[in-house]
Amino acid sequence: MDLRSAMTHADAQRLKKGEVNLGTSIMAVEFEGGVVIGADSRTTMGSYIANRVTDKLTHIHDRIYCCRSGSAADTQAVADIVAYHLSMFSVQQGERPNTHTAAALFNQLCYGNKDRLSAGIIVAGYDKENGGSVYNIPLGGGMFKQPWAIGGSGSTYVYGYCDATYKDGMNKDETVHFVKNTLALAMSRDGSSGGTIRMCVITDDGVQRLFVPGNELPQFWEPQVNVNKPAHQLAMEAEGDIMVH
Amino acid sequence: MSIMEYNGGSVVAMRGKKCVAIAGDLRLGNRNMSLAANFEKVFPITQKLYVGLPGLATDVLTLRDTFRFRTNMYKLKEGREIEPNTFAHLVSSTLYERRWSPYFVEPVVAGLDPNNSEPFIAATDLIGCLNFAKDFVVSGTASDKMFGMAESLWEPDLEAEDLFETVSQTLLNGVDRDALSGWGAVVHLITPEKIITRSLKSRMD
Amino acid sequence: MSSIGTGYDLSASTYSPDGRIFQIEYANKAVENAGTVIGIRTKDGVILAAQKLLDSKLLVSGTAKRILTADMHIGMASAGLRADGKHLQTRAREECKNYRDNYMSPIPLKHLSDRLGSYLNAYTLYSSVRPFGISTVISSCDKNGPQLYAIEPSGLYWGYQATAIGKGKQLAQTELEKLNFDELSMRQAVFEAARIIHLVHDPTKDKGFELEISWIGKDSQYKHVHVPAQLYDEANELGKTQAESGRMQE
Amino acid sequence: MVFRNSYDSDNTVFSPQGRLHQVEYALEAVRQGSAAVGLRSNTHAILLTLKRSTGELASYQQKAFKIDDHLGIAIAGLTSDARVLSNYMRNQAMSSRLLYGRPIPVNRIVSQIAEKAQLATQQYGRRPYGVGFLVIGQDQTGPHLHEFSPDGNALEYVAMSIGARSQMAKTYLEKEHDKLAECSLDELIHHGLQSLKASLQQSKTLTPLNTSIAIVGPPGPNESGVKSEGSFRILEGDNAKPYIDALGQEEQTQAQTQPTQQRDVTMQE
Amino acid sequence: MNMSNNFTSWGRPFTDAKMDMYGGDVTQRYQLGAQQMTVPDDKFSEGVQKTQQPIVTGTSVIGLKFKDGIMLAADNLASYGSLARFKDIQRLYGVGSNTIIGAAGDMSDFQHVQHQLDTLITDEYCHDDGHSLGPAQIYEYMSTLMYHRRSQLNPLWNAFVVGGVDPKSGESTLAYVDLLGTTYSAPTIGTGYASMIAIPLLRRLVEDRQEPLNKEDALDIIKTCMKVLFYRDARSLNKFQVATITKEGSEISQSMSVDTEWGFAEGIRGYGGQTQ
Amino acid sequence: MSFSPYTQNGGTILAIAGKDFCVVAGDTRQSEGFSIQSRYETKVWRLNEKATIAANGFAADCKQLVKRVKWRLETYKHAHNREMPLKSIARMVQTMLYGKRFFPFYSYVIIGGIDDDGTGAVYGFDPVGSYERETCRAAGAAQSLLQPFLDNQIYFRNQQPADPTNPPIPGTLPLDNVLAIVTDSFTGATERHIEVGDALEMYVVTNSNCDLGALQQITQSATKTDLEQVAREEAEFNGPKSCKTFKLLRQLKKD
Repeated sequence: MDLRSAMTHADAQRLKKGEVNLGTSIMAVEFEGGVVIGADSRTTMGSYIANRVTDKLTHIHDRIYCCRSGSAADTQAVADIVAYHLSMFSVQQGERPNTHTAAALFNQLCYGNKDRLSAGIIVAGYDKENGGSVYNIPLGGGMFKQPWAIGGSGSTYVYGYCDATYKDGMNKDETVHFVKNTLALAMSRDGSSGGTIRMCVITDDGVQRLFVPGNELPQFWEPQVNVNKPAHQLAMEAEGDIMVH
Repeated sequence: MSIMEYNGGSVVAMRGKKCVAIAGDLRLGNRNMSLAANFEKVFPITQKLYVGLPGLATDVLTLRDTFRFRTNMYKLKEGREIEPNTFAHLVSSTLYERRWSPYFVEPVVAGLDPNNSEPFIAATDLIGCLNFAKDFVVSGTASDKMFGMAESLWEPDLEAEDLFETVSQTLLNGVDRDALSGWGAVVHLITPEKIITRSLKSRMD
Repeated sequence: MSSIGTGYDLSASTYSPDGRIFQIEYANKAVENAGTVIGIRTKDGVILAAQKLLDSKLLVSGTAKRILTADMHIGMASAGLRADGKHLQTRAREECKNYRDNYMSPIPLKHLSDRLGSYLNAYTLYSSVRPFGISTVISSCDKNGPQLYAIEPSGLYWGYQATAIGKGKQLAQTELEKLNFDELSMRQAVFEAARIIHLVHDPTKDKGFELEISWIGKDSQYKHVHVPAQLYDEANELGKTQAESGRMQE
Repeated sequence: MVFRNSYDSDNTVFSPQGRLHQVEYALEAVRQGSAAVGLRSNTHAILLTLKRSTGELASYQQKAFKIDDHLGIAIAGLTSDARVLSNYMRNQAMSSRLLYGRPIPVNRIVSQIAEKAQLATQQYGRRPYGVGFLVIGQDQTGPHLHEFSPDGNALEYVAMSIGARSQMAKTYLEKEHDKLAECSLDELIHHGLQSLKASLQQSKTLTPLNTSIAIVGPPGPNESGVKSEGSFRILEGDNAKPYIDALGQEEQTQAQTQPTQQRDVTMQE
Repeated sequence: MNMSNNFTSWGRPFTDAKMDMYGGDVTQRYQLGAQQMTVPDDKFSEGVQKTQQPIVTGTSVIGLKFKDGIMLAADNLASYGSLARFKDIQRLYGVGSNTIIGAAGDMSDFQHVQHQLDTLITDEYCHDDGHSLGPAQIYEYMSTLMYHRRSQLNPLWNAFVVGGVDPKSGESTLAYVDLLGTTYSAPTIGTGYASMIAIPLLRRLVEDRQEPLNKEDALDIIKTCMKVLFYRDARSLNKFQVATITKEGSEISQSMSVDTEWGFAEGIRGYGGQTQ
Repeated sequence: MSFSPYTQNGGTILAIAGKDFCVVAGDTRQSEGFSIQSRYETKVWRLNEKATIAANGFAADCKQLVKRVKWRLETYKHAHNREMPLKSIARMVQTMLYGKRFFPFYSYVIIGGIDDDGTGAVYGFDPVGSYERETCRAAGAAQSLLQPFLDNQIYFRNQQPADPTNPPIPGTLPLDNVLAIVTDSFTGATERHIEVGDALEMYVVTNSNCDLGALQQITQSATKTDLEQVAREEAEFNGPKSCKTFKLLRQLKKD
């Protein structure tokens, strides 16, 4: 019996039958001197968790990563092509590509194949010219440069939190904290997100991996379960009635 | 209606003690309409090897000719008759060549090993997935009915005549409950000494 | 009664020349012949007690209860025609159920009294039916605290601190009026109720009887139940001796 | 009749004393029926009925009926009313099994017909039922005996009798009632037959033809083929004979050739 | 997502059962199905809403038989599509003192069923005659209710697990009933995802077990199953309650969670050749 | 997402009539899709001393149908003070099935038992009430596997009689043969059909002349088979002339 509701996220609606879905929470935030990216680790087929420890932080180049959402197959294919182009680029140019270059490549591929792909990608990286930068390439293939970006099905639940919390000029630790909290909140509300939090801090010095196990996620307010008392009985008690049973 | 059921027809093969039997019905139809009662679907490959080809009639004939061509080529190159096991793999690879536009035939192979007269039977699906069985294989539109029959009637180490009876009963009773098979049958009983081919009468409805 | 045989007393839909409806008064007669029922409202619960007169010694003890339950939190005891009492319980059960279905909460006793009052009243309006031959005491304890009502055959109902109906009504009421309801605990009220029922029973005139006591309130986890066997036995014994000594003094 | 006055014409009228004469007359119809006796021990509940025959050539009128595997009744009064009510009971009993998968509790099915009967005592245009039942059955709480009467009452008894001359039977039962709980099935039947015999007119006797015995509870020593849980069964003729013989009646043969002449049911005349 | 609404039909076998003795598909031959039904067409019929799909949903319920009775478990989540909407929902419910039901599926329908059962139990209470409805009776009632609703084409969109021990006979009942009125009983039961993920575990740990299963071990097994369900069911929550029913009575626990293992994931990189 | 009020619960049933007995059998697996819901859920029910019913398809419909049949039989018994005869049960089931012609019970029904003259009888039904008296019938998931086998073994199809002047008559096989055929049918179906297996229940309805030796024999076979007389007390109560029903329970493969 299928107990899922009709409500499905825009990302998921583009999936083909049986396709593996990265119903996801992903995020990237700039800070002075670098960028922090993060993602949950859940991969689903329908509501089945096909992989609970996925790494959705995909290496594109030395200082450039992307976070993938949408079809696993599509985004992997696109990421592989971009990574190939950038490695050719760096060999030919003799220098690391800018983050913008990577984003532009993603942009071309996603826009040019918008009818065929379901891919929502956040590209983030560090380059000497621009420092840390974040580009969002959502479904449809547009490219948007943002100080912070969130994506995937889980992101819809945390826009408010990000708007309320993000400040300019946060340092590295503050930024990591922000990313971690945002992802934990998204994962707790979105059935298609979950598992662990993986983050990368990308700076001039290199890429530092951070990992938050699924049993050590930040905790927020949780409602208490009232044992033995179903909702309609609670409703009665709220009126002060005496309940029997 | 699946294309596999367009012309109808069924084949069964069984292993016995130093013998194998393969039998097929004789019906050729166009969906529910019967056209002919002499459409054999079991063909000799060598002296001790037969193949049954139930399925879409045009593919049956194509495959019969393809296998004749390829086994002849084998014989020319190798200077010997193809062995049942080798032939089964030939069938498999021939079908898999058409993985994305398959022949609508699910062949059955039955024969004796020319070296030691070990009985051999095998069946594949329409894209060549091989199934080597120790007891019996069935294929065609009455396959489920024949499975039920064979599963109850077959026993190990049947002598040739007993095997003949078993395979005949399996086929006849199976096709009698299948609207798309029947109209007579042919049984080939392959023993080390000889091949016995018998025609069976059956219900013509 | 002087009106007997005048023909004005043959239907509930007929007034007598002096504006009385005799059928209702006759129905009250059925109540007055029945075993006594009392109800006591204490500060944290309500007690019902009934004198179940035994018509036959072949009856199985503990069966044919006079104190009935209409919902988890509603008790009721009728005096009069037993079958009419049963009928009213069925109606009360429906009222309680409908209220829960509509409002997802237990019915307040005042509301139930009103509904049952209207129901009884409807049976006093037409010649095609007769009035109920019962008075009924109903008890409850909910967010509005302990409540006690009594409904008469006419459909009139009143709320009470304590009340009695049936044969021993007068004597019982006199006894009830002596109680200090501000102090009385549920447990004490059980003993008082037992004493009064025993007291109103005249062993020389009446048939044998069985005492029944129920309660609802704090001590019963706000469910309407017959009191626990041990408490019942204590109260019954003590009530019997107190009543006997009471009669001796008279 | 004592009250032959205007207060007894229909059941929507109380008498000045608060009585319902129509209902009381309905009870009288029950008393016109032939007698039935019911008894209950800790393990069994039984019914004994005295069947009437309208003449030498007529068969005996059945008085005991099965309602469900665990439940049966004996009737006294208007047979046609009994039919209506017993059909209702059978439906209720089957519904209980269908909806809850449980045999209907005995007290509840009796309450249900009692409620129907009560309605017939309160409305114009319906007469009260003219039949009384003794109901036996067993459920979660053991074996039970109930009396249903047309006034809408349903009470549980350790022993009870209804029908013609049932007062004599009752007198016997009242004398013996405290012994019944511990009785074996055979003893219980013996008490029942004694009690039923007490209700007979002089010159009448109990015979295997005019007596039937209905039982719920585990099989007795003389019974075979009874489910171990002891479903409702009726013993008549040869099956009832050993119990009746045990009573040691002399006039047995005579009674067999002379069935009683009364009709089973008579309305108020 | 464009998938069949019935997840048990994914990759269903083509069964002969579907074919009648003449080789036709009976569901088509006799037009078995909703669209065939004649809906009473009055002025109000378009205002009548029947449950077409579940909205606020709970995921699996599991149950097992152990030595002294029955143990059930269900998590505290009610989802709204993929949104983890309510995290404090109790999906286990006591019916009388000897039966507990666990509900998967639509939570509004579940509340309706709770109300029906409350009424039933109150009716029973009012009879005040020493009779009570045991688990087997509750199960029969729920089967009838669910089948009746499916026959009206107005199903209660749930799968229920009914567990209980009859206080008199000591006999334990563990049974299933769903929106189609399909019923069965078994020593281990799981609804929805649990029927695929937890049942293999339960069958191995409970049914294949030689020695009797005590309460403590039963709880461990329940926890193992809830852990695996949490790992693999995207509509689950690591917060659940456990109901235990024995001859002595029934009890629903406080919410609990299980320890989960994630450490091994730290070293995993990318999806293929990635190492950084 | 439209609601479909049906599902299929797998399993298979069959019945074979003999001269003085009838065997009605079914496996006990209940499944939905690839999930085995229960390994012991019965598909065969005794109705009365002479009739046993098997129903297979959508389990909820089957159970409901049997409930209704039992209700009708009980009503009949109350009204007529006797058991409904087998042929009347069959006709009644037809009207009950056809009564739901436009919202059918998705249920394949076989009724087996002893008819008015004491011979074994089988009635096979389709889901909307078409029915026929037969000597044997298979239905359910593995119908296509079993029916040809029964044609061959029970109706002697495609067999030449050893003595053509005295050909065997269908419906006269002795009980031990029939039980062996039923067992072989189900072990075969279990091998080749995923929805068949777990256990086999065989109800044997016998008239008073039937030789019951075969029943004892089978309990001593290599595979453990339990024998139980269904409603034994009732048969005793009805006396030596009454029909008896026995239930044989045998395990099948569980994979």
